[in-house]
Amino acid sequence: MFYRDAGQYKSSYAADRAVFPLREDRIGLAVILLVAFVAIPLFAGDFVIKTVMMPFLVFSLAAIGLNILTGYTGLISLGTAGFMGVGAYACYKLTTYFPGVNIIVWILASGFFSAAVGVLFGLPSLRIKGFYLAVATLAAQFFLQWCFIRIPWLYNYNTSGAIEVPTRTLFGVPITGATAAIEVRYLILLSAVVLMTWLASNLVHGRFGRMWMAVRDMDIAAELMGIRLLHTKLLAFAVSSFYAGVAGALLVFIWLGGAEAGDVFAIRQSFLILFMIIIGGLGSLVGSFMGAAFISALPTILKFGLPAMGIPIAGATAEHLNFMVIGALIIFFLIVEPHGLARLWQIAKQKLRIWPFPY
Amino acid sequence: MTLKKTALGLALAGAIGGFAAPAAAQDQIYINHNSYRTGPFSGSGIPIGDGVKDYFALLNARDGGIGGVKIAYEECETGYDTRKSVECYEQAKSKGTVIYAPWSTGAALAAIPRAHIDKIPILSMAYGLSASASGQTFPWVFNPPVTYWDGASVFLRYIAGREGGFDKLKGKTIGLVHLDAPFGKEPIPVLEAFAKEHGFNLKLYPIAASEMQNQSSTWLGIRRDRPDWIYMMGWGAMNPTGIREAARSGFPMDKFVSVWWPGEDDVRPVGAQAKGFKVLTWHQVGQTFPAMQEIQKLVIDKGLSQTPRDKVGEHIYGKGIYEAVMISEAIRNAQKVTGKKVVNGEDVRRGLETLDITAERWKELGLEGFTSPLKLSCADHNGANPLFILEWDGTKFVKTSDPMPPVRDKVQPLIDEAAKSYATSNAGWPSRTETCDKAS
Amino acid sequence: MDVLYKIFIEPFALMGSAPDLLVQTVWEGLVAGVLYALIALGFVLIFKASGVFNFAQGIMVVFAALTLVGLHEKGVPAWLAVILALVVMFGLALTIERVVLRPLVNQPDIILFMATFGITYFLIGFGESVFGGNPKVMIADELYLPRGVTDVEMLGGRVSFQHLDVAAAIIASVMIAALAVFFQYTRIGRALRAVADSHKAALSVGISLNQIWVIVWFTAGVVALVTGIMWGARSDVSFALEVIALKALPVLILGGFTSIPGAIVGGLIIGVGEKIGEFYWGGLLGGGIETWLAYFIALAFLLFRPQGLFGEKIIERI
Amino acid sequence: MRAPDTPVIVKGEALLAVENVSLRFGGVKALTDVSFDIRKGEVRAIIGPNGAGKTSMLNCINGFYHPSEGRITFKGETRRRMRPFEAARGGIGRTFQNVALFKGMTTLDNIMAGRFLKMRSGFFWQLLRYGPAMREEVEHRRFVEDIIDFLQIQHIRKTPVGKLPYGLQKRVELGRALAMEPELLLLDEPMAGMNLEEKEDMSRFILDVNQQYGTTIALIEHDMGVVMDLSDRVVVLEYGRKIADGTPEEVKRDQRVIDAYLGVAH
Repeated sequence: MFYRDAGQYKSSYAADRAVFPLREDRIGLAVILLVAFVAIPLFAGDFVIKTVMMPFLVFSLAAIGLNILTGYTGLISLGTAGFMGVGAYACYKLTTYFPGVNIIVWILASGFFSAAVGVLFGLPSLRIKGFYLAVATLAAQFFLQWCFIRIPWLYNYNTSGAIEVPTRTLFGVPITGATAAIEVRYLILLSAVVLMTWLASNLVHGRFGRMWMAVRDMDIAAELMGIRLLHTKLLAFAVSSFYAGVAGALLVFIWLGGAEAGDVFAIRQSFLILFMIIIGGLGSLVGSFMGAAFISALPTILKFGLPAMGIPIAGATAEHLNFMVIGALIIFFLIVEPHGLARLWQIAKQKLRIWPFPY
Repeated sequence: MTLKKTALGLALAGAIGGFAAPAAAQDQIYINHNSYRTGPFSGSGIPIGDGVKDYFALLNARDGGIGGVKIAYEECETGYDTRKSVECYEQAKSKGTVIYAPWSTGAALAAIPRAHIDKIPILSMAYGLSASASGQTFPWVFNPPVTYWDGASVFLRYIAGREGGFDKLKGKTIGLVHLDAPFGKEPIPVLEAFAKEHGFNLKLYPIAASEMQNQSSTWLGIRRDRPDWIYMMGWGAMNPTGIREAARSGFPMDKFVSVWWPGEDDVRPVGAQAKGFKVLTWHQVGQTFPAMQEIQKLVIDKGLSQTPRDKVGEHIYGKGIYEAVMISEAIRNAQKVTGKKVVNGEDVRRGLETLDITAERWKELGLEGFTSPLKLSCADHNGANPLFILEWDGTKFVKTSDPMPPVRDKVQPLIDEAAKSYATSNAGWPSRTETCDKAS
Repeated sequence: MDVLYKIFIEPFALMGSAPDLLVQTVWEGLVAGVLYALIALGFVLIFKASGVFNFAQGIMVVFAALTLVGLHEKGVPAWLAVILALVVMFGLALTIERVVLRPLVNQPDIILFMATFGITYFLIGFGESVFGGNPKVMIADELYLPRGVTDVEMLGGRVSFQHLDVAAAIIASVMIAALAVFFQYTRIGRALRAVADSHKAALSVGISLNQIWVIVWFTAGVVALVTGIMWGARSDVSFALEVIALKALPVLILGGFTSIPGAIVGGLIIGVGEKIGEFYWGGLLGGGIETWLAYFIALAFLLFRPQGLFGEKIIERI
Repeated sequence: MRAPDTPVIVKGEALLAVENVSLRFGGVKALTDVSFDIRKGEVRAIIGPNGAGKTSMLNCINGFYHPSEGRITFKGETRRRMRPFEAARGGIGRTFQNVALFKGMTTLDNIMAGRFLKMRSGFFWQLLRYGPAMREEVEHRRFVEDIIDFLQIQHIRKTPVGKLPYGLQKRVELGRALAMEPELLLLDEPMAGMNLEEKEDMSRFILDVNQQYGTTIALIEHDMGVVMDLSDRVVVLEYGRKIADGTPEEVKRDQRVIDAYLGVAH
């Protein structure tokens, strides 16, 4: 009734190539952006912004990065957290060497460093495929993690051994450090994620996106199409690591505001991000968001939501239950729709489009 | 359509946000305490959590709380994960906790910059940022009764005593077996400074968190280098494995000293082979203290706690008790200083700064001889208490040395310098504006 | 020059001057390698028969050992606890086949991989809530695992062999041999091999795929239990062990995902390689390089033999 | 009757020359000393029984395999170890025996992917999807729509190709190869598994491509009727050796070819 493509004709190829060809989708997006940009900072409390929204956004960005590599190009990586760490440390070094330059510039620039590292560790991808490559990327993960602990230069020889986030401002308003208001940090993070999602969407809908998907679906045919495999794979590694790096810098500077890296950039995180994109939907940007919501926000909501709704389980028991519920939900969703939440969403939309008729 | 899901999550989250708001009623004092009864570090986390929880249960059961106000005590499970610790911090904050105990260095570091803004004092008992001993720079952070730097200096003082003086350390080799994380690397600057001054060699044996239970190559290296003494900075599963491997590789247990985190459970499996293993600590073990017996009687026997009866008074459990005593005494102090019954975070901060637990007070608390007196001040948030040696006699820990004070003239300058550099590297770090209360 | 000396001369000089240490290092490496190989073996069994990259193998090791120790803690005699633990592992295999594998049959590998992550999460929560999260001591004495050590004077020094390690090596070898016999000479074993070669072929000779999955997951569960007992006896039974299981991954890329001899030889190479590397060269980088060294060793092999140690050379076809 | 190894002399410039090519995998010889040429504008068929090395021959031509011996000259240029993407850049297009489409992508995207080499706009514009990137996208879309019209697959434009029936997949694959605007188009059994009607359609497309676009075509096909109708010249392989080369009529009469197809023991 409300969601129809009837009567919406495309008069040009440009309009047909648009990312959101349907008017309803565009309206929906606008509403969501409005809620995210206006309603949440106004009405959601610190707790929700800090523990639900911010991690959701950070991990969505990292998931988009990994999705470019795994979902679009078909290369499984288990080094995402390591690349995120590279971004965080690069940003820290840059902003301490050049405190005059705005921190936002450095957060975005830190992506280039992780991109370079990503390309380096992407080199074996030409010879190694599938799960073998996934395991090979673990080398990157463990090696980088070791570097973060073992090279004191990276954390400026702090006695705490961690990144200590200095206060930096934008137009006189503090945006990082302890004095930055949580709403301001949230808005910065949200803007960065929206901007980078838009860019990623452009990229995957254009010729590079086709190039990646071609390599993913049939690398031999792609090569016979004139696509150079190594270039394609390395570009995917670079772009993916760029996103991971920026996500890492945002994680430390905007969300956590200082952290011990051995912990937040650990192997477990790499796995979690991979699982976000699988459960969300490989090769789908929307799926990256859904997966991040599922894997990152759901545990928090379960942990704090259940007791709040009057189901009194405390401490360790809640944690155990939480683990079991999430495990069961993962299996449940995979059985219901192995192609991820994004596909589920698509099917729902399709149903809505032809409603009230069954098909 | 990208974020439609978010909108839904948002509605849910909004609901939670609503619930997470002040749960603290007017007639109680709310404490939200991090714990980790799950995950790879649960071996250390469980007894600590039990100790703290049982002590507050005792206060509520025996005295009806503190100064007539009930303590609402809640644990927040972190699994030793920074991400979850942040959630716990936000929850603790929104529910109006009067103190925050992070129980992980990462969580402490994430919370420290927020403390003065959220007006929640942070208590990291003998861990966390060593520099936070400086109350001038960190009015909201407390790390009593001793820092890792103090600990390392006491270790050196002890072995110097055994070897016959600091000058006898010349040419000796001292090994540091440490978790390869900021926590484990903490004592390195102190050990290095002493090594330079007294001419001993310092050998480092880092153990990555993922290799905690796979230490054989480290101990081979120790067999090769034959250090005269070993100091261990371990945590969680690293401790029992380290002690086992030491026994396996034939390292003389008598020369093996650990920082204060291993408990009986870590040593017991090695049994007699671990005889002579030493832990540097600041409090006694055992069930003979009246307070411990009261916990058994009034809390455990009444079914208010799941703690196994025989675990009461064990080493790490005792750490939980010690922390709970500090918190409750700080609350009591705060009530005295402010005249209020129900105190808030800001009051507890003042209570901590005027904390003065004398030997008599320890006796009143039913813990005579448990530990040395603790006195904090506005400038000193640590106390730098003396440490002594607990030695494993094959079945239990026995105190085998007198309390030894840290080498303050070496450690204090390091703390001051670290505090200063923290303030400069965190541009915009505020200078102290909090007024200082007279100790009562 | 100093660096070159430290890389190329000093370690070898040390090997020569203290051959007992070299022997000891190799021995420790072999023991660790056997245990890595056992974990890898669990992976290989499952991957061969069902094409599932079983992320849950690590947690199965912990879960199996935890069940054993937890039951014993609750007053069950050791021998009965072993049997009950085996029963639990069988139940687990049955449940996984019913609840996870059957509905997901014919899905892409990565989906099944993801499903095993769901299993991991579930087992962590389940295991901790039943038996508690605190580390437990393996009931080594009750299982008649030997304690003590034999010191052998040799090569101008002392090499010590822990009886436990010797036992671990023997038990692992016996188990691998038993598995080999099982695969080679039993009807079920032949069926398993048929499945590994081709699912269709297996179906055509009238073997139920579902039964085979149960058997394979159960076998992997048994391997996990043995691994858990061995490693638990060396350190403790705790959830930190799960991380150790990741060490099986470089073994897998080295040995190949489908090769049982590959898992064993790969395990030994990785075990010895990383101990030697850490012991003789680790100091150059400040130590603690074991975390990534294994992966680099495997990667180096892989660049020259992309098909793994025992894999066939792949000819790509279109 | 000509001896099999003597090249047929017909006028027209050679686009591709295969000289004494052998290919070995370990001990197995897939091709032995094969020589032939493909002239500009012709339809050249490669036939032979199963396992004769026909696909291996195509794989050598577009650089997927490297001949163990011999050389392949394309447009007068001999490359020792040509890589597949270099072949594509040189203007060799290809379809596959077992359809090798990009299964997760739509028909439109598959064919657009074929335009990859013709698209030039840089990374920056691609990021913004604006300016040159968008202009290029629309311009190539037009070209692709022409191919879609030509192959009559308008109705499946936005369907993921994995969901299409086999016959249509073959057609999409041809479209993708055409999008490359190749000078030489290698078709590996374009009509395998098709019914008569589909075969007729496909034959017409192939002839149209050859005539309208002037594309040179090398074709592997089992259906002798189709081969005889479509091709100008035929080369016959058996056990990796060339056994005949010539016009369809000549080849049809060749005793060795008849033996090979009837399965006479050697």
